[in-house]
Amino acid sequence: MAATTDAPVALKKNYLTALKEALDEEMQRNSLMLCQGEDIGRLGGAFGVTDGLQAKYGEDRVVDMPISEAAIVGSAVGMALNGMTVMAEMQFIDFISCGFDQIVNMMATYHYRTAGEVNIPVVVRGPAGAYGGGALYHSQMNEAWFCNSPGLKVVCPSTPYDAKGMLKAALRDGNPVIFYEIKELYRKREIEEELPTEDYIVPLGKAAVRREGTDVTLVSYGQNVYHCLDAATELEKQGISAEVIDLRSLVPLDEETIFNSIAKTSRVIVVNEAPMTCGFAGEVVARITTKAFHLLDAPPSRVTRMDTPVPWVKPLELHVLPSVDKIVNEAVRLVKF
Amino acid sequence: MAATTDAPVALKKNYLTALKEALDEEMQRNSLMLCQGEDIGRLGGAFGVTDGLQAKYGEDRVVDMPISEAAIVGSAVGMALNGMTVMAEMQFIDFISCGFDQIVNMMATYHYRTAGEVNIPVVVRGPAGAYGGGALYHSQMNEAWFCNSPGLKVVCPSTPYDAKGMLKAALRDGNPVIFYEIKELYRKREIEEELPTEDYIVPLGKAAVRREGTDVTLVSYGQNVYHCLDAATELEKQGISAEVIDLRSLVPLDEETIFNSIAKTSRVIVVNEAPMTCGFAGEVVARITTKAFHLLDAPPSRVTRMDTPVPWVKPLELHVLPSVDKIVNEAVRLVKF
Amino acid sequence: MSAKSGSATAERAEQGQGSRRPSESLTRDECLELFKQLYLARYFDIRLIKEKKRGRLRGTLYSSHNQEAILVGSLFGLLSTDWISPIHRDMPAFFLKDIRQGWDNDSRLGMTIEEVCCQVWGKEGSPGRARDNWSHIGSKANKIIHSTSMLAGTIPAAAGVAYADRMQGGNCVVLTYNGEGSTAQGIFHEAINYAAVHKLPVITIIENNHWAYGTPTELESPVEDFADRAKGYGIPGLIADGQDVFDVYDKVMEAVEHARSGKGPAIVECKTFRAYGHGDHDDDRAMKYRPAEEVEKGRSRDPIAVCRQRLIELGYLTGEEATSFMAEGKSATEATNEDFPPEVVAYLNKGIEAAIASPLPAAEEGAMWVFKENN
Amino acid sequence: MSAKSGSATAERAEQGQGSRRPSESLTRDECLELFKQLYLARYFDIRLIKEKKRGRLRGTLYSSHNQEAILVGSLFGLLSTDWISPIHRDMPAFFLKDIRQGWDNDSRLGMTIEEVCCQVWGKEGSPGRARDNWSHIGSKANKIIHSTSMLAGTIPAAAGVAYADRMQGGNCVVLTYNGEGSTAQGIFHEAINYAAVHKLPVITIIENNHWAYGTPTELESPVEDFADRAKGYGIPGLIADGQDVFDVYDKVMEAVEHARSGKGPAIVECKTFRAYGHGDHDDDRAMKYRPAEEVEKGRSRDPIAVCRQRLIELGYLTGEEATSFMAEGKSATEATNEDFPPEVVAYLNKGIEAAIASPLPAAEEGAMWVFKENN
Ligand SMILES: Cc1ncc(C[n+]2csc(CCOP(=O)(O)OP(=O)(O)O)c2C)c(N)n1
Ligand SMILES: Cc1ncc(C[n+]2csc(CCOP(=O)(O)OP(=O)(O)O)c2C)c(N)n1
Ligand SMILES: [Mg+2]
Ligand SMILES: [Mg+2]
Repeated sequence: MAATTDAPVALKKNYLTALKEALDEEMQRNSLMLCQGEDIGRLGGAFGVTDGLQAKYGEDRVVDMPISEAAIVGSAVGMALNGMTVMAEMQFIDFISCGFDQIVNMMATYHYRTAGEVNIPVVVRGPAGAYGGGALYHSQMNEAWFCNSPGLKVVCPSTPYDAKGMLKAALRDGNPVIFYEIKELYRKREIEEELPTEDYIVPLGKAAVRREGTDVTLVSYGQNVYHCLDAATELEKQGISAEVIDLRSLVPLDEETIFNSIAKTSRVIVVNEAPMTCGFAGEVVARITTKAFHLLDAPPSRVTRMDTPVPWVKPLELHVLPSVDKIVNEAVRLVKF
Repeated sequence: MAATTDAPVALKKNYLTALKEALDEEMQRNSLMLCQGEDIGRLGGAFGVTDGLQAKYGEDRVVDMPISEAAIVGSAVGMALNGMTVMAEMQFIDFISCGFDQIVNMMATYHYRTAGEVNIPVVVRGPAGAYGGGALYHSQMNEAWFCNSPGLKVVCPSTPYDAKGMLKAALRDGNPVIFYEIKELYRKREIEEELPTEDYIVPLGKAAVRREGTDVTLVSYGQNVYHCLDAATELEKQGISAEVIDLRSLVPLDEETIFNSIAKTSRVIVVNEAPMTCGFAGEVVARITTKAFHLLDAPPSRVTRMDTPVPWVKPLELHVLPSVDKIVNEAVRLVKF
Repeated sequence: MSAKSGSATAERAEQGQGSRRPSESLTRDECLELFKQLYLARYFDIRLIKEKKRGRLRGTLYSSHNQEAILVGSLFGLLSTDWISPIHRDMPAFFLKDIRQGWDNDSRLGMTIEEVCCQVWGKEGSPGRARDNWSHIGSKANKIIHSTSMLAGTIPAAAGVAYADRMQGGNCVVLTYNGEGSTAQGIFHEAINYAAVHKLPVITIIENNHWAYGTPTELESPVEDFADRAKGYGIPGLIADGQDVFDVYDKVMEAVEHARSGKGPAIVECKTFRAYGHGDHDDDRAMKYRPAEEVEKGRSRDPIAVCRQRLIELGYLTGEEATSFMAEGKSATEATNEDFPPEVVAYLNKGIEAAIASPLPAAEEGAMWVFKENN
Repeated sequence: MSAKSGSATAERAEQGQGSRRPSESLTRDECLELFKQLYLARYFDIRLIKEKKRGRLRGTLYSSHNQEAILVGSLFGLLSTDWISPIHRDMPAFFLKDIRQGWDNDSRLGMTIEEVCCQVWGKEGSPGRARDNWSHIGSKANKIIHSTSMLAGTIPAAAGVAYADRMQGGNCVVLTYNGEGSTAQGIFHEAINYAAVHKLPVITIIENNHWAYGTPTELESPVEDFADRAKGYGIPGLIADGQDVFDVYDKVMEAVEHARSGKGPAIVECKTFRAYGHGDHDDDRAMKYRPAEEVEKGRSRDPIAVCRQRLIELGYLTGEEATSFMAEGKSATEATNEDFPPEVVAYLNKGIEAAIASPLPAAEEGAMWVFKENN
C-alpha cells in the first residue's frame, strides 16, 4: 500500500493476453463453442494463448488434439455443420499446409456448395511471421494461398485491441476465417495497450489509418505495420510525410480506405513479408492500379520478402525480408519519381 | 490407294499425344526416369496421357500408385534425392491439395535448404482448368498457390508443340516443376499441329506472341489464350488491333515480352481463369505497374474468374469465368479510356 | 463381432448377445421392404444409365450396380437422427436414408427422390441448387454430409458431427462410405485415429470392390482385408458379405451398437464387386484392364438374387411372387421396366418428372453464397 | 520378431534364426564402442544445454537425453550405404551414422562432429550452410535425408530413396526416426502403406517417450503400443526397450534383415522416456503438465547405466573401469566434464572449436539457391 490513488491503474495488456481474453469471453458467451489444437489444454498452447481455458471450460471444450492438422480442421467442419463454433489452433501457421485440403476444399466451399444451407463458423488461427529466427517452417506468412481460395476470410491484426476485437468478430462471423497472429508481437511491450472492459468487436473488412500523411501511403499489415511506422518517422526527418494504413483484413479488403489515402498522397508502397510472387502485396497493387489508376502520380510499389523461403541465420533472414531501410529507400525513390 | 502422292502426309497431333510423346521420349533417353501416379499404368491414365508406357517400360518405371497424392509427390522427392527423375501425375490437378505439404515444404525447398547440394528433378503434372462442367473439384486452376511458394517452377502450355517441348524441358530442368495441362485442350481438333520429328525443347521462362497488334495487349495462358485470340478477331471487326501473348511459363516469368508489347500498345488486359484475389493475373498487373508504369496509357486490367469456386451447372459456370465477351468489352473500355 | 475383432467379440459374448444375429428379428414385411429397396436402388442406376445414354444427363455416372446391398443393408437399421456420408458410388443412399419411415412420408428425413433427381439433372430443386456435381450432394436438414471429390475427405467431418452431437446430448452414429482404394489417403488415418481416441460413434464402411479405378487392390494396399486397418487403431474391424443385404445389416448393426453404446468407432468392410467400369466413361477400357472371368464371377452373385433366395428360404416369397421380377444379373441394356416392381418404376418416374419440371438455376447464382452475409 | 508380429516370428523361426540375438555376436570392443557412443551422445546434449544457457546458441534444443540408446543402438548395425532420416530429437544421429568406421576416419560417411557443430552454431561450415535450422540438416553425400519441421514428413522421401536405390541395383535400408505423436499424421500412413505395397526396405523407428510436447499418449493414439500400427499394413511391428542399447540393436537388426532381404518395411517401437521438457523453452512448464513420479521413474533407467550393467555382467567392464565415468542420472546442471571419458570431451571440443572458427554465411546467401540454375 505504498502509493494509493483513487484513479484505477491503467492496466496495459499485450497482444497475447488480448487473444486469450477474446477466447475466454467467447467461450463464456457461447456454450456451443469449442477450442481444439495441439497442446492447447494441459499445456495451454505452445505460446500460452489458451492458458487456463481447459481448467475453466473442461477437457471436452478445450481439446488436446493428436498431431493432425487435417483432423483438427476437418472435425471442426463437422462440428460446425452440427451447430457448433470452433477455434482450431495451428501450433504454428506453417503447419497449416498439413491440413490444406480440408481447408480449401472442404471448409472454404461448404457454404457455397450448399447454397447457403450450411454456415461454417470456424476460426483457424496460429502464430505466424518471420524476424524471429524461426527458419523455413516457423516463419511463414502463407496467407496468399487462402486469399486465392474463395470462401475464406483472411485477417491479421497488429495490435492488442484489434487482436481481441477481431478474434471475437471472427468467431461470430459465421464464415471460416484464417486468423494470422504475429508471434513476434505476442509479448512485445511497446505495443501493449489498455483494452475496453466491455464487450467489443472490430469488424472484419475495415482497415485502420495508423498515421496520417500527405506524400506517400504505406499499406501493410502484421509486423510490417511497425516497420512502416518507423519508416514514416525516418521519412519525416527527411521532410517526407507518410500515411500508414494497417489493412487488418485481407479478405474482405477495405479498398475505400486505401483509395482515400492515395487520393491525398498519389503514391503508394505495399509492404508485406510474404514471398512477392502472387503475394497479397501484389493483389493490393493490382486493385489500386485497376481501380484507382487516375489517383496515381507514380507507379505503385511493393516491398516484400524476396521470392525465397525464410532462412535461419539472422543476416540471411534479414536480407530477404522487408526492413525499415528498404521502405524508406523505396519511399524516397517514389517521391522523387 | 485411291490417292497417291510423293509428299508425306502431314500428321497433325493433338495436345495429349504431344504430352505422351514427351514422356515416351524422355523415358527412352533417361533410364533413371520414372513415372508414377494413380491408374497411369494398366489403364494408361484417366485421360490416356501415359497410355502404352507401362507396356514399354515395365511396372517398375511406370507405377500405379495408391490413391496417395502425398506419397506420390513425397516418394518422388526421395527418388530425386537418390538420383532419379520423376514424373508424378495428379489424376486431376485439383487433388494436388492432398499432397500440398510435401510439395511446398519438402519438394520446393530442398535445393534451397541444402545450399544447392540436392536437385529435385520432379515434374508434377495433371489435367487442369474449367469450362468442361467439372464443378468445384475437377476444374481448378490453383497455380497461384505454387507461384507463392518459392522454389517451384510453374508452367502451363496451350499448344501441342509447347506441351511436348515444355514437358521435355521440365523433365530436364533439374528443378521441381508444377505442370498445368489443360484438359479441355487434350483432344481439341482445332489446335492439332505437326510436331518436329527431331528432339526439341521449349525453354521454360519464355512467352510467345500468338498474334501481333498495336492497340491493346492481351496477356494470358492456357485455355484463355484461345478466348483472347477469339476476342482479338472480334476486336478487329471493331477496328481494334489486339496483341495476344501466351505466357506459357509463370515462374519464371518472361517480363520482357510483356513489356515490349505494352511499349507498342500502352494498354494491357491480363486474362486467366483462376480466382481473382492473389491470382497470377494480379501478379502480372503488379509487375507491369511497378516496372513498366511509364509505358501505360490506361490502367492495366484483368479479366479473371470471379472470387468463387467453379460451379457445376453450365450457366453458372460460364457466369463466373472469363469469356470472349468479357474480354472484348474490357478491351473496348480500355481503348476508349 | 467377427473374427477380426477378438476382444470385442468377447465383450459382446459376455453380455450374452453374441449369438443372435440382428437380421433374425426382422419381420416378413421388413424383409420384403429390404428386397424392394434393392430393386429401387438397382432401378435408379439402370434408369440413369439409360437416360445418360439418351443424352439427357451430364457428368460421370459411377454405377452402384451390384453394390446395392451395402447401401440398403447398412441404412436399414439407422435411426432418423443418425448421419451418413456417402460418396461417388453411393447415389441411392441419398434417398434410401430413412426411407423405411415411408417412401412417400413427407416428414421423414433423407432426401426425397425428387430432390435426388433434381441434383442428377442439375436443377434448382436440388438441395444445394446443383452447384456442385452429381454425387456431391447432401443436406444438413436431412443429416447427410456433403462430400468433396477428395476421397476419404469427409471422415473427419463425420467425426466432428459425432463429437458435436455428443456435446449436445445426442446419441447419433455417423456412417461414412468409402471405396477400398480411398483408404490409402492420409485423412482416413488421421480421422479414424482421432475418432478412436475420443471413442466417437463413427463407422467407416469400406466398399471393397477390388478395384480403384484401373488399379487392383494389391497395388493399393499391402493387406487383402481392409478390415485389418482397424487393428492399428484397436477398434473392431468387421467383414461383411457385400452381396448379402442381411449380412451387411448384421455387421453394420453390430458396429452401430458398439458405437452407440459409447465404445467408439468401427470399420465394416463389405466385400463386393464392381459391375462395370469405374465410371460410365470407363466401361470400354475396363474390359482391357479387368480379366473377363472376374467380371463373370462377380456378376454371378447378384445381391437381388442372394436376397431373393433367402426370402424363399424364409418362406416370405412363394410361388409366382418369387419369380415375378427378375432384374438380377441384367445390365442396363438388358433390363426393362418389366424386370422391376411397378411401384419402384413409378417412384423413380415421379422423381424424374420433378427434375424435368424444375428450372435450371439462374446464371447469377454462380457468384452467390461464397460467404454468409452478415448485416 | 517380437510377439507383435506372429507371422514374421514364425517365418524367421523356420529359417532357424529365431533364437540367437544379434547382439550376442558383438565383440568386447564393439560393446565398449557402443558404451562410448552413449557417452558421446549424452555429452553432446549436455554440453549444448550448457552452451545455450551461456547464451552462445540460438534456436530450440530438443534434448535427446535419456533417448540415446535408440540412436546408438539403431545406427550401430547399419552399412555405410544405408540411409537415415533423423528428426528434432535425434541430433546425435547426424554424427553417429557410420562412426563405427572410426571417429576420426575422414573417409567414413555420416557428418563429422565439426559439420554438426557448425550447423548448431549456424555457421558456414555446416552442410547446407546453416540455411535451415538446428535439426534440419542432412547430407546427400552422407546419405542423411533432410527433414522439414512437418512431423513424419520425410517417410515418403525415405521410401523414394529406397525405391531409387533398388532400381539402381542397390541393397540399402532406410531408417526413419519419429516421435510417437508424429504417427498421427496422415503422411505416416500414406508413406508406410506405399512402402508396404512395394516391399521397400524402410524401417520406421518410433521413439515412444509417452509425450508429444504437452500431450500424453492416450490423447494421441487409441493404442498404447505404437508397434500395433504395423498390423494395419501387415508388416512386422517390433517393440524394443529404448533404454537398452542392446535390445534396440537386436530389434532394429531384425527389422533390417527383414527389410534387406526384400520382405519390406517394419516398424520398431522403442519405449523410452523424455528427460526434460519438450524443448528447452518448455522445461519449466513441463513440471506443470507432467507428474513428478513419472519423471523420477523415467530417470531411474538411464541408458548409460543399463549398458554399464550389461557390460559388467559380460565381464567387459571390471574394477575401476566400471566406475570411472558416472554421467548417468545427472542432468546438464549436475554433470561435469569429469563424468565423461576424456576422448568424448575432446572429440566434441574439436567440433565446437571448428564451429566457432567457421564464419557466418554472407547475408546475400539468403537469396541464393532458390533454383538450380541451368546455363
Ligand atoms: C484425393 C483423390 N485422389 C484421386 C481421386 C480420383 N479418383 C476418383 S474415384 C478414384 C478411385 C476410387 O477407388 P475406390 O476408393 O476403390 O472406390 P470405387 O470407385 O472403387 O468405389 C480415384 C482415383 C479423387 N477423387 N480424390
Ligand atoms: C505437422 C506438425 N504439426 C505440429 C508440429 C509441432 N510440434 C513439433 S514437435 C511436436 C511434438 C512431437 O511429439 P513426438 O512426435 O512424440 O516427438 P517428441 O518430441 O516427443 O520426441 C509438435 C506438436 C510439427 N512440427 N509438425
Ligand atoms: Mg474400389
Ligand atoms: Mg514423444
